Amino acid sequence: DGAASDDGGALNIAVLASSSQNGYNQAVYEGVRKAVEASGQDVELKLLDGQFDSNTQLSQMQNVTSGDDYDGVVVVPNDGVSLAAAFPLSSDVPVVTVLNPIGPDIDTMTPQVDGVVSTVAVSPSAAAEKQAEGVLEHCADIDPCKVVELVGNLSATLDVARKDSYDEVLSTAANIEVVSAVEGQYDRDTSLSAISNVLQAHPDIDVILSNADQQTSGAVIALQNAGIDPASLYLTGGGGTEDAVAAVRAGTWKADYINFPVSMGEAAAEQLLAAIAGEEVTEVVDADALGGDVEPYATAETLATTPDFTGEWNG
Amino acid sequence: MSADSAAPAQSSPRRAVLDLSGITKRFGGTLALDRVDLTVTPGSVHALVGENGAGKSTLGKIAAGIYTPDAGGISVSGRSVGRWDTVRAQRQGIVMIAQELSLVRDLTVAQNVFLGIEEHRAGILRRDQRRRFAALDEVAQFGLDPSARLGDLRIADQQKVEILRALARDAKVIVMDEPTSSLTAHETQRLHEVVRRLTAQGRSVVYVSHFLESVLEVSDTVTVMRDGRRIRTGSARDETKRSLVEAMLGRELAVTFPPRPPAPAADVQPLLVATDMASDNGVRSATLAVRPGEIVGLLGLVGSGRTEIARALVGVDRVTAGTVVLDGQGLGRTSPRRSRDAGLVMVPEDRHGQGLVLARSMSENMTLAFLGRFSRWGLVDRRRERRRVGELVEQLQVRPARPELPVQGFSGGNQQKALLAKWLVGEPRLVILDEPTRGVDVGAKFAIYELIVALARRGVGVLIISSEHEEVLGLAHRAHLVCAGRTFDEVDPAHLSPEDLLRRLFAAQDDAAGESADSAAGTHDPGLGVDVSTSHSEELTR
Amino acid sequence: MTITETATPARPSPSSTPSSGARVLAFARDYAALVLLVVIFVTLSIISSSFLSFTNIMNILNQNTPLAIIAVAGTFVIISGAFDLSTAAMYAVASVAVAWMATHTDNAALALLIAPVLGVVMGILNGLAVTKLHVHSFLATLASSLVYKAVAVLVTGGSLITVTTEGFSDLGRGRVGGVFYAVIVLIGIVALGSLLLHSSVFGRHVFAVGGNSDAAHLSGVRVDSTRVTVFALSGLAVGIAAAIGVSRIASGQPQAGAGLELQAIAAVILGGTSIYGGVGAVWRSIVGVFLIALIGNGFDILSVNPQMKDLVTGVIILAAVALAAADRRRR
Amino acid sequence: MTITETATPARPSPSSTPSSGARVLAFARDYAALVLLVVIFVTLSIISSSFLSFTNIMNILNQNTPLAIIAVAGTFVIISGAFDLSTAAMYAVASVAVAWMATHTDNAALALLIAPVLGVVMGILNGLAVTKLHVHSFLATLASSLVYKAVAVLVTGGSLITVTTEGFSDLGRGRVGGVFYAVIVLIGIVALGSLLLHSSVFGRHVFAVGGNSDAAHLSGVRVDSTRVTVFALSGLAVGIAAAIGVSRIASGQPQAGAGLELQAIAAVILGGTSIYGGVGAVWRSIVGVFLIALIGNGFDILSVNPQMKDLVTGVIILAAVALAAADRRRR
Ligand SMILES: Nc1ncnc2c1ncn2[C@@H]1O[C@H](COP(=O)(O)OP(=O)(O)OP(=O)(O)O)[C@@H](O)[C@H]1O
Ligand SMILES: Nc1ncnc2c1ncn2[C@@H]1O[C@H](COP(=O)(O)OP(=O)(O)OP(=O)(O)O)[C@@H](O)[C@H]1O
Ligand SMILES: [Mg+2]
Ligand SMILES: [Mg+2]
Repeated sequence: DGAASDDGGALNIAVLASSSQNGYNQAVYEGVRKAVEASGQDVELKLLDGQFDSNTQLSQMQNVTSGDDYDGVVVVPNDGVSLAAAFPLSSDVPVVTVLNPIGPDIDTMTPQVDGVVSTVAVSPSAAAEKQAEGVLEHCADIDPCKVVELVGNLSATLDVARKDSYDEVLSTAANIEVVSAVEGQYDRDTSLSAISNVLQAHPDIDVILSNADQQTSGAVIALQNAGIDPASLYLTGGGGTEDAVAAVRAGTWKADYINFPVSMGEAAAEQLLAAIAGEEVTEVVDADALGGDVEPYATAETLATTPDFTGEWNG
Repeated sequence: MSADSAAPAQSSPRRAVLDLSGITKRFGGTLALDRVDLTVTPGSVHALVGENGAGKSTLGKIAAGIYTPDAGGISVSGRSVGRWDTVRAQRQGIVMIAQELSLVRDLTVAQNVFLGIEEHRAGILRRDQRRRFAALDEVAQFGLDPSARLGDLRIADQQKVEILRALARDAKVIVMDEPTSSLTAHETQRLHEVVRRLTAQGRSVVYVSHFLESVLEVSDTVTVMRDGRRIRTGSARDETKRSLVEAMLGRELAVTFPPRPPAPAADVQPLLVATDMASDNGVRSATLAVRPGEIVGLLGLVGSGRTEIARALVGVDRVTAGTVVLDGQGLGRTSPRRSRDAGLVMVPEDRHGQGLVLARSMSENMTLAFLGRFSRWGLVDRRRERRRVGELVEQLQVRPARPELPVQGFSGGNQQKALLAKWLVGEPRLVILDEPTRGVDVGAKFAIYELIVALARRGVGVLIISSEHEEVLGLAHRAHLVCAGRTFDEVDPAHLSPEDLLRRLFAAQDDAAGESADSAAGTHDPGLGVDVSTSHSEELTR
Repeated sequence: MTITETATPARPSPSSTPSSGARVLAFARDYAALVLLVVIFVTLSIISSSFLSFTNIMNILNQNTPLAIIAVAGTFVIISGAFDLSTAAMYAVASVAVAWMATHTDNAALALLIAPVLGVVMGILNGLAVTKLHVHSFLATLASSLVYKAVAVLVTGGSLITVTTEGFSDLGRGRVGGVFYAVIVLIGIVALGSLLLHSSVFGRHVFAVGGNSDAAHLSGVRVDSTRVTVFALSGLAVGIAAAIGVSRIASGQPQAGAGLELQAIAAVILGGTSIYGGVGAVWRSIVGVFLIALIGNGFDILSVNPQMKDLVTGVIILAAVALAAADRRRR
Repeated sequence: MTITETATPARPSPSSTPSSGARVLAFARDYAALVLLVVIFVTLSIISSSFLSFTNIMNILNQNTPLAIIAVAGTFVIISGAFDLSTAAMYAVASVAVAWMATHTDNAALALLIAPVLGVVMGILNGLAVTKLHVHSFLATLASSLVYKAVAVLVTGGSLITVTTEGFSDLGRGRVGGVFYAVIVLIGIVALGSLLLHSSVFGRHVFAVGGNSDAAHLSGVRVDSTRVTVFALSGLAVGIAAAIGVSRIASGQPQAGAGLELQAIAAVILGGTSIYGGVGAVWRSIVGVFLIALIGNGFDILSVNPQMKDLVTGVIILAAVALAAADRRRR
């Protein structure tokens, strides 16, 4: 289909999800839809499923940018480094990337390849450092302060980068002892088992530092099973799911690193529409700033200032 | 099963217990059955004879609900059946002993026999299978160990399990498809006694066999089939072996052995010499020699170790002691591959288990062992292959003559021919034939005899094993007697009667049993455990 | 009356007067996984002071209850000569359905009950696909798992359903006298499964169908309905496992159970049940499950680099297998 | 030999008169996947104007090249009666190794060449595990895949290696006359694979080993070395596929290839190669790969909810299978 011509002026936008079966991606898509509706323009959205596979997503990127079928692309890269292989694109279709930058460096937000007009993200290392700094603060008066790192998947680049950041920050404090690092696989059940096991060897831990809310939820159950009050530990997660926001407000978790996937989708769509229209585009949209008054590195105190915020997604 | 339970309760004894009419069955392009009728009356033995591929097994399988006919009707005790499958057939009292053994190897003998008719309480098995098995064995007197794992039994014993399984079902009609193909003459007699006992109870037997003497001995009625059609049905009393052969083949055939080729002179260097050979699979001491152009037999009772000697000679089993010399050269560590390359091949007795790749075409099967002769630079020369296979198909009268079809679709006898052809393709120098005519019809049997003789004439050495002792006696120049994994004597087949032979074999077996009782304190010895509890002399004098 | 064939020389019987070394080998072969389980258990008891405690053992049991329940039914499937590659997908569907029901009816018991019911339905569908379409279960359940997984995704739109229903977590987290309910359920299922497989007519038929389906058919065993029942059992087990799993984490999502299918099959085979069908036992699968579980537990309590876990697991599986193959010439 | 059989009555001629309906059914049964492939191809051509274009077709071919290459070798494995569940893990190792070599030597050709070499080595190890340990390939390759995967993770520490070496991406992205090099490689491999399987002595041996390994052994076929060779071929194919894949995305990581192993097996069986071994063809696997690929492409070019894709794929697989089973009473 010829894009603009055939559809009587409608814009065609492809949304390349890293997986369409995943709550985070669904939230981003919802944000894109919201922004498109808000713009009042006639836009057709097409969601493509990257199946958490770099090659699949690379093909999809090549497909949607090879003809003149699409006027713009929003992508949630499964792996921004591999996806760089699609650039330069064979046409000058603008691409906005969400969550991860596209290019060899996962911590550089300014566009690294030609064709990416805007990046809506935060540096994973920076976010992980901020999370770890919260632990430093909590541990200031505890010696030794026993920390368990509960990381997603240690055969995945991003999670390895996160763990490296955790270790780097935590190693600056002599009183902090990382007693164990286990994989949570972004899964409650896996995390429940892993933390249950760790508690056998280290029943006296002070901190569970997790990069994902699912994992922290699992850890909470493990603590409860072991007869430990989760609120007596420093628990933190990442994602800003509804469950996590509620847990931080309730004091069960001490902190959470909040993401705003719907707002990120909105921002991405706005930037893309601007680019298509030839208007000025913000090259780097700081995803942490999209929560408005909501502080992304949330604690019960910071959340108290925004009582209406419940989280943008659940998954 | 009790003797008085199943007397058929119909008014007229002549009414059919099983009636098949106008049965037609097609497999792809082959018309296996063409409007065949079969009527089985209560308390009778109805034999089916016909050459390989005539459709006997197919007809039996249709009666037992294994195949569904394309056309035709089945009625049991006068009532036409609707949907027909094995479960329904068994419920109506029709069971089958299939030609190809079909048993569960990892279950025990008793579990196999009672499979599908287990006694239970609320779905939980009852534990008194032994009693039930003993009651069954009372009838058949096969003396099998009910708790032995089926896969550990020799083929002949497995065939007995098949028979017991059918008997256990309390059937009105038992279709026996080649039930004696692995049994000795002696065991065949026992089976016939069982058959007579069954008919005396009013049960019926459909008896499929290529052993025409057996057929004439045991059956009341004979139906002759040819090419999927019924040729004639008549009283067994009116038939002779000759008349049956003529009806089956549509021509006359002198059912004897072809003349033996001249024996090689005694000073001819033997091709193969085994001296005191023992193997890891039960051969204790085998000594034998085969010269070029000589047909040598191995004679023994079932389980005497003939097959195991053959397996050791070609390197399937490992030789653990003694020597095997081929062409004056010690073979060292052999494998079937090395033996084959040296011109020594074996046609195994178990054609499904070890002989054929059932899913592949007959042609591929025939050339598998000697593919090197049909290939260049690792690629198969299809033209040459097709030509050679065509010759063999012609020579062995394979039906249908379509070697491109998967071998599993061929009738039992034709599969056996393919198996023979597979080893003849390569023009070996010494062939070991283990039960080469199992399941083969009289016509083809004669063809195989001629083939064996022709091989010998060409200077090929032949070592033949057959449980039909007459075959060995009729073909071989010399024969070795085998018992308990040992060769213990050499005989001149031309001057030995089957009865004398049996007597000597049984005597030797009793000796072996006594000997091992002396040598081992327990009931088993490590090489060939022998149960010494019973002796055979009583058996022989009965 | 004489028993005639007893004097035929028996084949070297496997258990006849072997040397003691050979007996050890034969034992190792038959009980390879069990031997390794014991070795690892003892090793962990020695090198970690936290391993051998009631709570840790209870933890290990509890954590692996869902997998173990699925493996018990998986034993039937594999003995019957089939594979069920759809267990993970059925688990996902059951999880999502339970969570959805719980949030919509606020009735914990009702919600949890839907899992086994749905499991049986999906299992029967698998069984029918295998028997009616005459397709190997590997492909049939691979295809059905795509369908089931998609259903789970479509029901939730891909996101997670958090359950807050009163009493919902009792099944997964509750205990009596320190023993988790789930573990008691597991013990019951193992006992029932063993009885069914090894002492019932149905179990006998499962062995026969897997050992030689033609022979079973010829013997009048209803091969197809045995097969369907086996798949239904697998679905039932998955449903129970999902109910426990969802109850424990109080949330359902379509990714739940990912990877379970291969883990369950691996545990069953590792225990020594034959992938060719016809041979196996329920206890073997339990050994297989906990052999792998101990390795995972060891890594967690010893604080070893978790990246090494797969390597060690793989090597130990190969060791179990090599042990089982010791002394065996041919398969 | 001289028995002449003059009086034989005429036999039904071999190809005698099946009805034309039966012939259609028989065709559908033997070529079910192909029939569906054509149906989907035609349907997509009609309902989407973007489908039937050179670039789209080329894209589909190019995208599925790695999977198709693996499936070609997988055909040999499955026909020989085995499974290779380690293809994904071997792919990961090869990917990581290529990327590592490229960044350390800065020599693109050398780096890419290491993938097939490593693949063959890993394949041979698989083959040895299967033949020497007498373990079913399902379990052996499941275990070896854990080991291989762990090696890939340990080599990189879990992170990704980006390659910037000059010319490194030519293999994966280059084309001649609009046709990707990778597609040309695939065509070559399909041709060679077909020749090897269907016309060579080795191919015959593969069929025989899968059909009846005892009969093959007795026929003098080197059963074990045939098996090892088959696994080596699988490793080789994975290596080539990985070289293409890594070259395309210019980076290697241990998660590369995840899921490939089941996709490849599914494609092979879907095409109609028997999971029981002994029966199959290379072209069938190619049909299987592209049948699934077309469904994926259709979803991408049509505006359909991608969450439906798995559902549709599952249903189409079952349809193919049902078509193949039409007219078949017993397996
Ligand atoms: N399952 C099958 N598939 C294809 N063709 C078959 C099948 N079963 C039998 N046939 C064909 O049907 C015909 C009759 O075979 P059948 O097995 O009934 O012969 P038979 O009389 O029992 O021969 P034999 O004495 O060799 O056992 C043969 O031509 C055979 O090739
Ligand atoms: N435990 C076993 N190990 C290896 N092969 C076996 C075993 N049991 C049986 N076989 C094989 O099964 C086939 C049937 O053996 P069986 O003992 O029935 O031989 P037979 O023909 O009755 O007697 P004979 O030994 O005199 O030839 C043979 O090929 C035999 O080697
Ligand atoms: Mg027959
Ligand atoms: Mg024999």
